[in-house]
Amino acid sequence: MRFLIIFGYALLAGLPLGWLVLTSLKPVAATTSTSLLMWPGIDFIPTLAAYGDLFTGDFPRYLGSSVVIAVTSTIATVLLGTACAYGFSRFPLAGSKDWLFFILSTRFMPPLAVVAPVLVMYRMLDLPNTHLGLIILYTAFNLSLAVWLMKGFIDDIPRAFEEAALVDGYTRWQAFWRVIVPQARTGMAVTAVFCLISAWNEYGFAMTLNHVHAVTVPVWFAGLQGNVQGVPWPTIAGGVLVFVSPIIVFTVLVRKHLLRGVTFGTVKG
Amino acid sequence: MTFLALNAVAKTYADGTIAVHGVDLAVDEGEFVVLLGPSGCGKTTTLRMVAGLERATGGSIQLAGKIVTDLPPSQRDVGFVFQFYALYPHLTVRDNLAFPLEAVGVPWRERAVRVNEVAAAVGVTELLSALPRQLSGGDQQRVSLARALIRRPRLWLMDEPLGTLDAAVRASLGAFIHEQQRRHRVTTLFVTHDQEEAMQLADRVVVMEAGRIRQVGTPTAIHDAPRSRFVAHFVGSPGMNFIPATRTAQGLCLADGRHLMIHNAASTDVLGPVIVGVRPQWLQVSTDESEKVGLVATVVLDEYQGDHRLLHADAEGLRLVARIPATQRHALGARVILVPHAEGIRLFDPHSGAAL
Amino acid sequence: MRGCVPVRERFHARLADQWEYHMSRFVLSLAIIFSTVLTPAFAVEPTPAKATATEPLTIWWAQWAPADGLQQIADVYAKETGTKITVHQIPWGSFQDQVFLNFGNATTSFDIVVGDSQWLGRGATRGLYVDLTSWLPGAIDLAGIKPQALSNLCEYPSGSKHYFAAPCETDAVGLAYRADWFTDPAEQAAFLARFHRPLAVPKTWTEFAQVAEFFHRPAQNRYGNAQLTGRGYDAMAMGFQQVLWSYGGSWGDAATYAVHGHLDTPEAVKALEFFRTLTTFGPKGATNLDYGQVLDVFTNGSTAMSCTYFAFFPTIAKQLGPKVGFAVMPANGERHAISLGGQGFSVSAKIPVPRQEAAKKFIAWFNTPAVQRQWITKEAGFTANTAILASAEFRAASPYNAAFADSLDHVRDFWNVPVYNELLASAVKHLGEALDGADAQASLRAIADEHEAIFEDAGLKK
Amino acid sequence: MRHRLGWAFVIPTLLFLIIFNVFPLISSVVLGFTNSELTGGSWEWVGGRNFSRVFNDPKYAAAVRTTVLFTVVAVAVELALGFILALALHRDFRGKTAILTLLLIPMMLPPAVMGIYWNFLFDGDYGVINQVLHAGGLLAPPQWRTDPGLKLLAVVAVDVWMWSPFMLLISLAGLGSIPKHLYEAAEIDRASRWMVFRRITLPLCAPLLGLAALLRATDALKQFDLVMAITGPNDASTQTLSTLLYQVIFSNQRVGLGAAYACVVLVLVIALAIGVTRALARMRSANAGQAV
Repeated sequence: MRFLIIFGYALLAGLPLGWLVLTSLKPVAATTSTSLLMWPGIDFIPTLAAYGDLFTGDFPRYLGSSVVIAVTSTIATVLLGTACAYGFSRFPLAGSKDWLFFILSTRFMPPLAVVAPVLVMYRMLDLPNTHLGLIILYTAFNLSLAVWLMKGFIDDIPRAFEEAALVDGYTRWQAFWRVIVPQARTGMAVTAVFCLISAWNEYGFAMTLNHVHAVTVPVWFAGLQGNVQGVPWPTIAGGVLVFVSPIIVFTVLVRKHLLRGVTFGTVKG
Repeated sequence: MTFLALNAVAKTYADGTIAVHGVDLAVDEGEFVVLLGPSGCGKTTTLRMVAGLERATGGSIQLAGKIVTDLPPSQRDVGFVFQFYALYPHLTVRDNLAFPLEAVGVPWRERAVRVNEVAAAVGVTELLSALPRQLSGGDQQRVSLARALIRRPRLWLMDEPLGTLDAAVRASLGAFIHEQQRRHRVTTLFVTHDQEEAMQLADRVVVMEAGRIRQVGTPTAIHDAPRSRFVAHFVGSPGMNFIPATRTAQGLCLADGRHLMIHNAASTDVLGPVIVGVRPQWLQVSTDESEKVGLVATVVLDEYQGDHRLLHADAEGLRLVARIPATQRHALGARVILVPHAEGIRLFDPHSGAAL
Repeated sequence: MRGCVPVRERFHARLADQWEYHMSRFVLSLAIIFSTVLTPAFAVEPTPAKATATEPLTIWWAQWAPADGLQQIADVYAKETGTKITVHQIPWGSFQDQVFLNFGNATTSFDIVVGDSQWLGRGATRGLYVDLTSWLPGAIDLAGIKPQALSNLCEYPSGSKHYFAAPCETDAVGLAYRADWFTDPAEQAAFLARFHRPLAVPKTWTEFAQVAEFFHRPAQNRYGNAQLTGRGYDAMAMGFQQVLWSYGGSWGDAATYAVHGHLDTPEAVKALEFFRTLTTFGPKGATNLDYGQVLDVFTNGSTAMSCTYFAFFPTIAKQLGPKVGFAVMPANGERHAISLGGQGFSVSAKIPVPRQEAAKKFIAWFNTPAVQRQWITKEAGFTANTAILASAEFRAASPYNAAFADSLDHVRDFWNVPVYNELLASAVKHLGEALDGADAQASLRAIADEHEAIFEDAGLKK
Repeated sequence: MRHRLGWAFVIPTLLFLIIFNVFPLISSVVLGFTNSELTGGSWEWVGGRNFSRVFNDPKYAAAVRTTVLFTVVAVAVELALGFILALALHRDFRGKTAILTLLLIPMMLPPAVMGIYWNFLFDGDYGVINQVLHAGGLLAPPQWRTDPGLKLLAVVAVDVWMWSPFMLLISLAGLGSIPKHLYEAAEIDRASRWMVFRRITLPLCAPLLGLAALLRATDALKQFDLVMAITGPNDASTQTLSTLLYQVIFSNQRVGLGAAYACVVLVLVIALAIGVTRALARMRSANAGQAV
């Protein structure tokens, strides 16, 4: 019974991903066929043409934009977030609880509810259609997650480590850089993965603020769906696979910390 | 009349470790039996097998005339008190106590009556509306006892219920359990690693070691007539001193030629090497150099215990402890002679450790 | 302090052995990531150039075949004049949103936009499009352009002779049908037996519905017709309005902006109910087909008739060859109305004047008869040049050209007032509800209410 | 002195958040009183006209209804499914880690992209779902993308596919946090399996499940990506608050009016966010208590 539930669900949930692989290997015509074409070699001749189209077309450029934006914002987020978490973890700051709540609450903002003023502000700063614009927004958006996650990790690091360093004549700042940061490496890596995935997957801001240059992959995919001359499904499927494969790798890497990640570091899995 | 019978009950875990090697035990109705032994000796496993929380991999268990070896706990009519209380943290004391009644479908009104009864008996009436985490450890264990009592099971099983409590609470709660058991005449199997607790509570003590029963007997018998070196050492605080010696026709002879004891009559017993066991209270400490009998030793530690002292002395590498009156003082490094009282001497086989 | 010793040792060990090693590896991997990624990411980005006459121009248009043709024409222009022109194609689904989002910037990313006819009012009144009124009559022979196309694609308000665009792609909805099925003797006999008239390309909506019903055989994976019913942008409105007009309804009075009494009349309700009936003779999902899907269900061979823009017909002709025929949309008695399509060239008002002049130069060149003759040879390149349209050469050049030329006499358009987008969204949403099963009259009334409110709000209503 | 240093660590982050979160929030309110448009140009103050339009707009009420319906149904199904899966996955078996990791993948995937792909699967004509149903003997398979009763359900289905793993993950943590000896005590107490589930498992998991539901609800209320991909922003039966905002701001190009809509949405979201942050703080202190 147990195994029936587990494997039944795994099958149902996994099939779409399997079909994705299959679709990416099909010729275009086979994807819109009204009969069920399941077996490569029997129902259709598998081809890598979709991947060829993908990498000779504009896809690498969009992928590049996605990488630049996600990686840069992640680095910024982790650095700012770690410092902030350290401050709240180690210093009795006035109103620190309220500040932490404030930081967390920014996470729940629906992008579409603030996009209009952001757009107006960005136009003043000449930031639409730039990598920097999205990098800043994603950093702001992910900071709350980074601060809360990192605070959980830093709280777990015994104060004795820094106290030893302080006794040995290091300044607070040095102690932070040379004791806490190396100690919190796992935490920073986990936080980075969550920020990276969040920035990688974002669509609302990306679509409304970057539609000409610095277009990210999700925005490009959404555009392909509006293609009036037939949607190139194998290319989309192949692109989706290429686009989500790093996420799958990261999910496997941080699986032990997933629970922490989804509960803002409050539940330690 | 035997109420609970364990017949070659054994437990081997899936990974091959043997926790219990075929235990035989018969407990009479209304008897308070304590399973005593160091941690890892299989006493808790045995208890859990009796409860049905653990499945016996060999032998059979008979409860009130019925073979229960393969029955689930719910069909054995037992109450169990856990070391860590195991109170349901989200339920109030009242609901915790009512839980076993609810499970067997006791009507609502009767539940309330019985909860009040048992709460009064255990002395937790004022705590009925509290949640477990608001109680002290002792009170939590009291509630846990009450919960094991409320269904009026015919067998109480207690897994080190006092283990996590501090000394004062421990003593009073121990007395309380004793009193409850006597009053309700519930057959009780009680697990502990604390030999004082065992002595204090038990009708009979079962000493276990390495998955086997080493000795079963009344506290006095266990204390005074240990059947093995293990039992002798484990029971009593501190445990028995052991001195290697040779038994000759003249008495017990030490390696340095001195005697531990001189026989006044010819003995027909087997002669040869033995281990002499003497409890600390049977060792007298003398400073009289002319003493012919006894061990020569150097004082290394003097522990003041209030009504007595424990004097630790070293006799050429052999560490001995003597219990002496609190008024008797010896300087560290002083030479003393430890003289065993003839009455307190027990002999053990140097190879098997069995009592001779 | 007892605990401090091992801690300190560990701390120093870490410092000595690992810190610098890890830090250097981290920096190195960052450097690698960025060098591999930034190069393609930034290298391909077009750099905004300075305002000189020969600098390249950018045209924004939707992503479809005509835009490819325009690029080819533009390449010819580059060869002739040295001004390079890039046609940037945007998927139809987000074309409108992207163009107007871009108009909000201080400078637009494009010089020319080939904007939808409905956009004229917005572009004209919001200062987004350059006013071409004084320039166009001198630059292009307006007399040689089909008047319906000129007024609908270039003027705001229509018929005012105020020009905000010049002709680029002229388009209309047409009928593509499976000629092979229509000429099949067995089908012809069966049709005759059932409807007591010969099977022919429908000339009226009633005939159209009969033919659609006749060919609708879902069990054989064969369907009657495909209409434009998509909810993404304007497909639904374009598909429905020709039925609406043909049945005697309309979107409203263009003079007073009254909508009640035009859109919620019994005729209009009948039109919507008829339109809904047509979707029941369609393939699965026929109540939500965007341009691409209408094309898909026809080119995959499952549908007998499809009503969509002529711009898609070259694709259809290429894929189905002689199996397909093309015709003018059906009428309803005297009334014959066809949805206008196509877009005109508009010059962005948010670029420097010299660039505007350069853009105008290209537009004028494009509209010379010589270039127009090249334009019609491109895939889906449709002209509004009356002489070319009338020429036998044009009519014979493709299986659909004749039908196209004939369709232009009947074209009408959706509102092109500045608030057209709100009108469109409201119409599409409620028409969608009606196709999904809501009461036709209630849906039309809801549109009428909302449209009048929008007009009122925009200060147009009289 | 110490404190000043502490502030130095946190102030960059706080400033960043104030500039890019609080400032837009405030300007959203200001914009809500203007008639500014997406294409820029001149604008003027219109007083409370935008706000009164929001409250009189049936589209807004419908979007609130759709959003709430979507949130309630999606979160409830995800919670139930995730919890059932967690019950099945709770005990150890060979390959558990592998299968768990596999199950968790969908929640990390980009919704906008997966929505497009699901749209492909849902297609009534060539979508694999209906092809399978048809092959399975269903002659008129449901029209996921066009049937008004199913469109929202299709979005819910994809959301469930993506987010049930989230509930699974949290449920597993909840189940894992229940001490084993409580189950033993219940067994001794003769509780039936159903009673154990109802009186022990469920109530002890409840706080974590509640937190999970709140977290998911705040996400589901923002639902945008999937609706955009599956039905587009302008479909009567799936228009959520976020897609309505998109429609007003970008398609209709009414930035001022959109800002007014956004303000009203934000009031709802902020109320919910306060609830969630409280719950998280409680969870954090409860966990800290456990550790001690």
